[in-house]
Amino acid sequence: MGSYIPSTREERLSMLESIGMHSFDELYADIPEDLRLKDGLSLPSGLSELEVARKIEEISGKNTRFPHIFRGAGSYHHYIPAIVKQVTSKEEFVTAYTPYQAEISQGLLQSIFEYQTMICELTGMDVSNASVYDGATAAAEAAAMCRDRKRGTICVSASVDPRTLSVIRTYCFGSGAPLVILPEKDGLTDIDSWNAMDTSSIACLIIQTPNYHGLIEDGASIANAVHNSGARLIASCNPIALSLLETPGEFGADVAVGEGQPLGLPMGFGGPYLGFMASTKDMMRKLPGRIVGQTTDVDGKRAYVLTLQAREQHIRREKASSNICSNEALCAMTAAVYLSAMGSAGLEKVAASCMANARYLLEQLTALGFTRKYTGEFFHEFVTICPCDAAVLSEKLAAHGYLSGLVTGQSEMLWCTTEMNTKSEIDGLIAVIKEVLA
Amino acid sequence: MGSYIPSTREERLSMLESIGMHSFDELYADIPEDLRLKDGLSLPSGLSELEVARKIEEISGKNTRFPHIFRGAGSYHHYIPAIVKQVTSKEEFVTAYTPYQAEISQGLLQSIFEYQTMICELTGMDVSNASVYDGATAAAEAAAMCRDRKRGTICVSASVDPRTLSVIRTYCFGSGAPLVILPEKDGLTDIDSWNAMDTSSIACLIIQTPNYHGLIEDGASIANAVHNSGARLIASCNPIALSLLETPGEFGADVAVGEGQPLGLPMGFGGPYLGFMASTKDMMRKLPGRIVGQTTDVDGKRAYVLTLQAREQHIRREKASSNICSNEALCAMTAAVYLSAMGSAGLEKVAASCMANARYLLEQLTALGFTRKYTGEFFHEFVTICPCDAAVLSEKLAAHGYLSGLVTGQSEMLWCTTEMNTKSEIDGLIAVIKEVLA
Amino acid sequence: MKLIFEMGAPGRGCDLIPPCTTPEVTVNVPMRKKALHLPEVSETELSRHYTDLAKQTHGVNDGFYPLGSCTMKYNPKINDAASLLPGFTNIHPLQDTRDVQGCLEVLSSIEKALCEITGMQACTLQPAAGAHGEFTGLLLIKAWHESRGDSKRTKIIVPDSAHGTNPASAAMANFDVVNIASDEHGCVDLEALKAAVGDDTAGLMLTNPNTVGLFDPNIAEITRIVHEAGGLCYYDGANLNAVMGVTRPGDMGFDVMHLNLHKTFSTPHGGGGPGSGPVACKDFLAQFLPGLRINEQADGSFTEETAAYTIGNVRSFSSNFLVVVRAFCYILTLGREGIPEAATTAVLNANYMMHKLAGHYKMAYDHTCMHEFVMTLEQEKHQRNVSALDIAKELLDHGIHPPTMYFPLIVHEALMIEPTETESRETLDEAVQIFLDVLAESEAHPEKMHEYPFKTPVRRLDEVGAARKPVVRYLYSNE
Amino acid sequence: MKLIFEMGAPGRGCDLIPPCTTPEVTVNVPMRKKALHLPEVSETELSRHYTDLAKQTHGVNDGFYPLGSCTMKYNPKINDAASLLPGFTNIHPLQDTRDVQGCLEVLSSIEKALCEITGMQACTLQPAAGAHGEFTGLLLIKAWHESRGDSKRTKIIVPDSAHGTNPASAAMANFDVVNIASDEHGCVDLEALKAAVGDDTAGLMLTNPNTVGLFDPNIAEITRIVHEAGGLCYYDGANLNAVMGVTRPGDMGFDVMHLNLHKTFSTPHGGGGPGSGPVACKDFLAQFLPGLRINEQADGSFTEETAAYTIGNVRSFSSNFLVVVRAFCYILTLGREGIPEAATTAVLNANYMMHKLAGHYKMAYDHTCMHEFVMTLEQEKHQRNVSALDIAKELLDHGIHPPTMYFPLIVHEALMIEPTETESRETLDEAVQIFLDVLAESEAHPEKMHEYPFKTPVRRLDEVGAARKPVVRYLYSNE
Repeated sequence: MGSYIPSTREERLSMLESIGMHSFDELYADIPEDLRLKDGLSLPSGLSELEVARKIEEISGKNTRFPHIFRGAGSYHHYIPAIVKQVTSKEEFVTAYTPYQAEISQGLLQSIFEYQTMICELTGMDVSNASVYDGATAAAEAAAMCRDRKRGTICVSASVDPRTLSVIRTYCFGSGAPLVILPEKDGLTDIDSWNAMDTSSIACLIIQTPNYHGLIEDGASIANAVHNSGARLIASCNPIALSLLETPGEFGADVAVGEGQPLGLPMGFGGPYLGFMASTKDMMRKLPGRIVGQTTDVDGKRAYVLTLQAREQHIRREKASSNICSNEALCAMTAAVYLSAMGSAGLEKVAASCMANARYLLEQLTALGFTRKYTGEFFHEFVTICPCDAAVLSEKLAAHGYLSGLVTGQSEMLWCTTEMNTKSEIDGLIAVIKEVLA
Repeated sequence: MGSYIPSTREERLSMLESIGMHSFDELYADIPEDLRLKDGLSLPSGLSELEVARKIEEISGKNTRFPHIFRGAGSYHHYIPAIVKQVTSKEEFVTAYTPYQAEISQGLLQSIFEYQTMICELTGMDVSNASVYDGATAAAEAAAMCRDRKRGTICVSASVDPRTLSVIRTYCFGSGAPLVILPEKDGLTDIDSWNAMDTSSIACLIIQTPNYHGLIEDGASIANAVHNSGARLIASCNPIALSLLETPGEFGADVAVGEGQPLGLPMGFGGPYLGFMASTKDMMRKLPGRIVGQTTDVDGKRAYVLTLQAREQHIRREKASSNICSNEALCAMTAAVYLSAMGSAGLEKVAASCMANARYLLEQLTALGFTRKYTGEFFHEFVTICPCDAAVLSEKLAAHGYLSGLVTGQSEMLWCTTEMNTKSEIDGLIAVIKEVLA
Repeated sequence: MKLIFEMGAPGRGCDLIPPCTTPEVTVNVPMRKKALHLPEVSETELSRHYTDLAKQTHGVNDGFYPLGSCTMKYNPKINDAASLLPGFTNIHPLQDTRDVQGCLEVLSSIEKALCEITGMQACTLQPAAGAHGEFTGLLLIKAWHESRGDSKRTKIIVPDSAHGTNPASAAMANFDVVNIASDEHGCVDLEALKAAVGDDTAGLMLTNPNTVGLFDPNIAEITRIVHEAGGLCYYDGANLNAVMGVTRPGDMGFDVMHLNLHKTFSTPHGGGGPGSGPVACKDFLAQFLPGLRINEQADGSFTEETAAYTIGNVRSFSSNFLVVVRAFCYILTLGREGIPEAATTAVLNANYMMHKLAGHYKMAYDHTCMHEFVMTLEQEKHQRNVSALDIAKELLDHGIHPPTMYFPLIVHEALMIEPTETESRETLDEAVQIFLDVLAESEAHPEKMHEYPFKTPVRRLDEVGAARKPVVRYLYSNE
Repeated sequence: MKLIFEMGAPGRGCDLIPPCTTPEVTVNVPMRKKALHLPEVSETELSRHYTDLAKQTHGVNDGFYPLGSCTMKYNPKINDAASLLPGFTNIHPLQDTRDVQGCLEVLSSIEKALCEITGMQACTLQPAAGAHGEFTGLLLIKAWHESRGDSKRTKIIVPDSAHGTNPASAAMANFDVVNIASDEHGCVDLEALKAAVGDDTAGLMLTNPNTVGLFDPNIAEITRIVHEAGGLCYYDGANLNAVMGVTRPGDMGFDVMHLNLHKTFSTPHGGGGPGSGPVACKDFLAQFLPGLRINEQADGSFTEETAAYTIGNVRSFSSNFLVVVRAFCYILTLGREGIPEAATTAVLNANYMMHKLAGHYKMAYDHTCMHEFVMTLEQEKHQRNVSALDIAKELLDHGIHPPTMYFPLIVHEALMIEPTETESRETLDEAVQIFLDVLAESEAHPEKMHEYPFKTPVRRLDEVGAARKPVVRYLYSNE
């Protein structure tokens, strides 16, 4: 049996005695007899570390690790620099709690302040919080920020990631907010539909760019239309793409959110990830979650502290802007280390490689008879109509070590490339597809 | 091209200017023109981190990682607790230099002081140094400690690991010390031969226990004979076995040495390992390498410092006890963390498992027609005469994922088990051997 | 200490990514106009910067961390190692079920273990944190009432001693919050509860042991009252560490609950997250669970399906998976005997400390506590103007992370101490001595108490100024 | 701070190993009589103990580390990651050649790269450290003379500025050491050298750039003189970082040398090791190399063989392999352009610092330096009784690791500064300011200088007492 209790049974008995008790049961005198677990837990006995290590390694071995990955759709395979892993495994960062005691938490607080700054730089927004759970919950929380008594309906573009939509829908089920879907046209948000709608009760429109199909939305026109209706625009963005594309701040979004996983976090079967959230200055006090602010100590020294806590649940309880307490602080730090290691030039290089590889892949697929489903400009993902059954193709590619694009229909596949893919790898993929099609 | 230079070329040019130079070449004005490398190095251009990571992972993939290991012969497959890896990867420990500045190196110094104490406990000796390169060099250095003008010959038992012997031989080639081999009898040091020899010029006898064949030597009788001749006894020991077996201190060795790799260091294709060295008090000042001692600071606070440096090369130069400068400090710390994590009870459990598994394996092999080459008591290694060609058997086992015992002759194999082997794993091995023999 | 933006120089950086191997492209869409301004630092600078930040961060290994309600136990290193296995980290969340059998085994195994520990019948690992779990659990309650066409149940009862997340979660789920006062023992006032329940009661949210560290002896009666009124009972698992393996929320009558894996199951908190807040529930609520339900087949393989009346998803993918892996290893390690042993020791340690401090510090409730206890500095505040905050800040100078301050709200000048089971007797004894020394100091030099801490990297901060004129990002000087 | 032996309690420990699955056995040999007394600590205690020790250890990331002759450059993290790959760590050194092709590729590749960098033709990675390499190189020289039947060559010439390892290694190889004085520039006195060589000269050991940081302009003449006398030339590679990719020891006329991978090629030093001290040599010495020679076959596979007249082995297995992996990654990263760029920048940084300090501190040699330079505090010692040690100890309070003190021996009150190429200009500027402030302090308050440091975990130590009454292990109180 494993245990992390320092004291031996003898020591514990002596401690028990010192407080005037004679059995461990006495500690639990308040628990009614009939509520006590009589026969103990029906679980296996504990294991030594070696056994645990063996078992977990064996279990992890039951997963298929693909050497070649062409799938994205919300989780992206990017290079994680060694320094990122090393820094974020530092014991102090890993084991600390939320920095309530600022005097002994300056390292954490400063790292989040730096993270907030980088998110503002990336998104072009004024204010960032210290993270929420993932990109989808960030979108749902952003929607809640925009609601007021007059405008309570949430509108989501049909081109948003269906998982994000699902989360927004669940949050709306909670809050009772009506939810409407804005249709798409050729894979892009159909802003004409918006203009044709009665938008008087709509609090916000949520778009994603590049959207679920990989297409880059016309942020400026959408923002214009949304603002003309008196609603707010929430833009969910890919943080890598933000190094090159027009920022939500520039095209006029009120809240920018997104999935921070591409910024140095492993795919990890879906988590922990990182929801980033940034807004214009005037919405700052509606942001959910932690925000770190700069201040000074009694000696006038620059310092950092959790601030604007009057928004938060532990102060405002049922009137808080959100119930969030634990966020994804270490993931936020990971993103900050990643962005610092990459620098602007590095991040732009990653983004440019993502785009170039996607176009090369598209070109090669096209030569094999694949066609694009949509025509718009895209970042690093695109949907093809395959000249074969997509699921069958995916399975055959898997057998060759290729994680194909995501099957999104009978003959549809959503492909993704990143800087991790190389020309020769793509050529390899194409060769296998050729074989499969033959 | 990768680089770890912070300053940009522009910054460097400006620094150059500030010292009154106009080209980087000027820095090298002292190097005669004809000695300058004209066309640069004939090496590939540098790589980005991602490329290096890929390349090194690919290369490491060319090795065969055996899931089942039954080989020892100087490198042992033991469990390395997670805490050991975590502690010894701490940046401060990894990146520091030798603790010359004691005031900012107390952590390192104390860790070595603790290591020395544990080695003394393990070996039963009075004094330990702070490590040498590996077990073999430790034996060679120990031999040098024992020589004087009257007694210059080194005697090594034939049952010592041939690699250790080879290193001693090389060191003897250096020092000019005559080397004689003491024969073995049924795999054990033949002390009768010693008694029959002219030992007047022999400085020391080096034995290993458990020896290369896995057999446990009769340390006390050997020590008695050696001391009766006026020579010294050097015993090379397995540190795991020392938790159970009579210690060199108890059987009367003058210097105890050994390979510290089993104490938390990976097999790592042979290094870095750890040579431990401990001696009686009267030989302390002959010990090579670093020794950490306890002292106090000016405020009377307990503290640690490199001590007895008058033995060392940087003070005594050609009169030093050895030329050693860099040792294996981080490996020594690894051993200390390992021993602390295991504790006496844990280490004894490891040793007992090693022994029990070996006997079970021997029993199973015996049932298949294998016979023991030697009859003596053994620890966790033993030599069998195989009922087949040993090399062929080894190759066939490799194809099934088993790293067999080491082939030591046409039909001879030196097997090893540790706590990592289980009954079911041994049964699996036996099943494959059965198949091979059939 | 410099910000990373104040370090480095234009053109500096790390060489991480090779040149692209496919032809360069341009896209015909609006590009960003304002140049992206990220740090330009070499790896030396970057690495040293975070080394400096780490030195100014207090983690569990830096000293005793009795932060009440947060269960800051030691974080075993084997769990971290397991979460770094490439067979977990390199798995795309949208791989075929066939290709993620290992991940599903982890999820399925821990779901079963959590059900056993909580006395529940179903579990989802999707929620990313405790508050996220609360919200999820409340949605299950909401969905259940709705499924029965019972639309009048709009109220959630929350004791005034509750964690702030409870009412906030209820509000997010669009429930009205009914606060009920605690009785003089800090427990639920049965009469107040009876008065509060009715046919508009959707449910009750309760922590037990409660936030003053006491196990509510009337717990069965409490859940009965709520059930009889037609409401459901939600258990806030924040304090589960006190009773795991000893008693089970399911057996107490709770219908749904969350667990904090980063508290009870030793996964590290990462300076504020990632956590993991699984929700466990009784069978009748399983049909509403979010995410994908995992089923073990007869052949030992795992399949996934959506619950019949699922509330949908509360985040994109399965879970904070790599956090879950850590907790899974922890449960494997402790097992059936280790889990109650951990709980009992946590309770013992708390009572041991309470016993040694009582008589010096005033306990808010003079009763055997569970895994934590609350002291009140009300008298010191009143007599000498020394507050709980002052005491906490002096503790900083002694290398101890202060207890939770000013919580629960029902205790004035509260300091809530939770030692956890992973602290040795020596650590507890040393901490007790420090607490006593600090109290003595506050008696001898009450005026000096407002000055502490002196030895920390920075001293007391201007929090008011920070909130009044928020500076929440660095601005480059040339902007 | 407690020793680990002073922590814990009987019966405490970690649960690491499962019960044995095969039948218990006993052996009929003498067992240990004195019970083994190792620490009995829980993982919490163990982990916190080493966290405390780490805080009292100054590494490269804790600040500027200009320890002359030690080349304390930044240690890239990717190299550490590479050395942890299970495809390297889990390989038994006695696996069949067929099963270790990856390891052999690493060794073969880095051997070739090191040959190219040094201008040599063959290389062994077996030596575990620089001094080990020196010993190995001298054995090659010895073996060569012996192979020619030239048994009278018993002397190794070593300049008085040499590292202590040089004469010590020569002594270990049973050579007589002939020390020759340096000239007024700190370089080899050609006349002294000519007088020293003869038919008893086995060889010369030389560092170039030498230990005062100067490149000996007569280097070709020096090696010629030795060769003409029938001796061989050994190059101590400790200072290779100054000239790699710029000039090559092989081209200067050296026959054999070692490299310090933990200096020049950025592998971390581990608080004193493990290092790695490969030996490279000219073709005619290759036949004597220790260990196994690796040959690349036409099909890209690798084979191993013993050199024809090998001196044997200088350690058990191939190399400090996991250290070598780090250096291999470093060479892959820098490549043909990066290697000389690193050297040039190291030299630039040294000259930049020297330039800024000159006029305040007295330089031992007023000349463009290579990667390091030596200052002498002789005047301060003489005038104000402030020693190099005093200056060094005050630097500790400023977070700087002091320069190497009192080396080389030919400079009185020496401080040897080696900034390395991985430090930014800002770090150099800050360090210069600190050096100047310290000097100013030594002028203003010379008497106070003997008191420093004040801010370190411990202050100046009683080293004499430590050596006089050595306490080199902890003794349990009950023993």
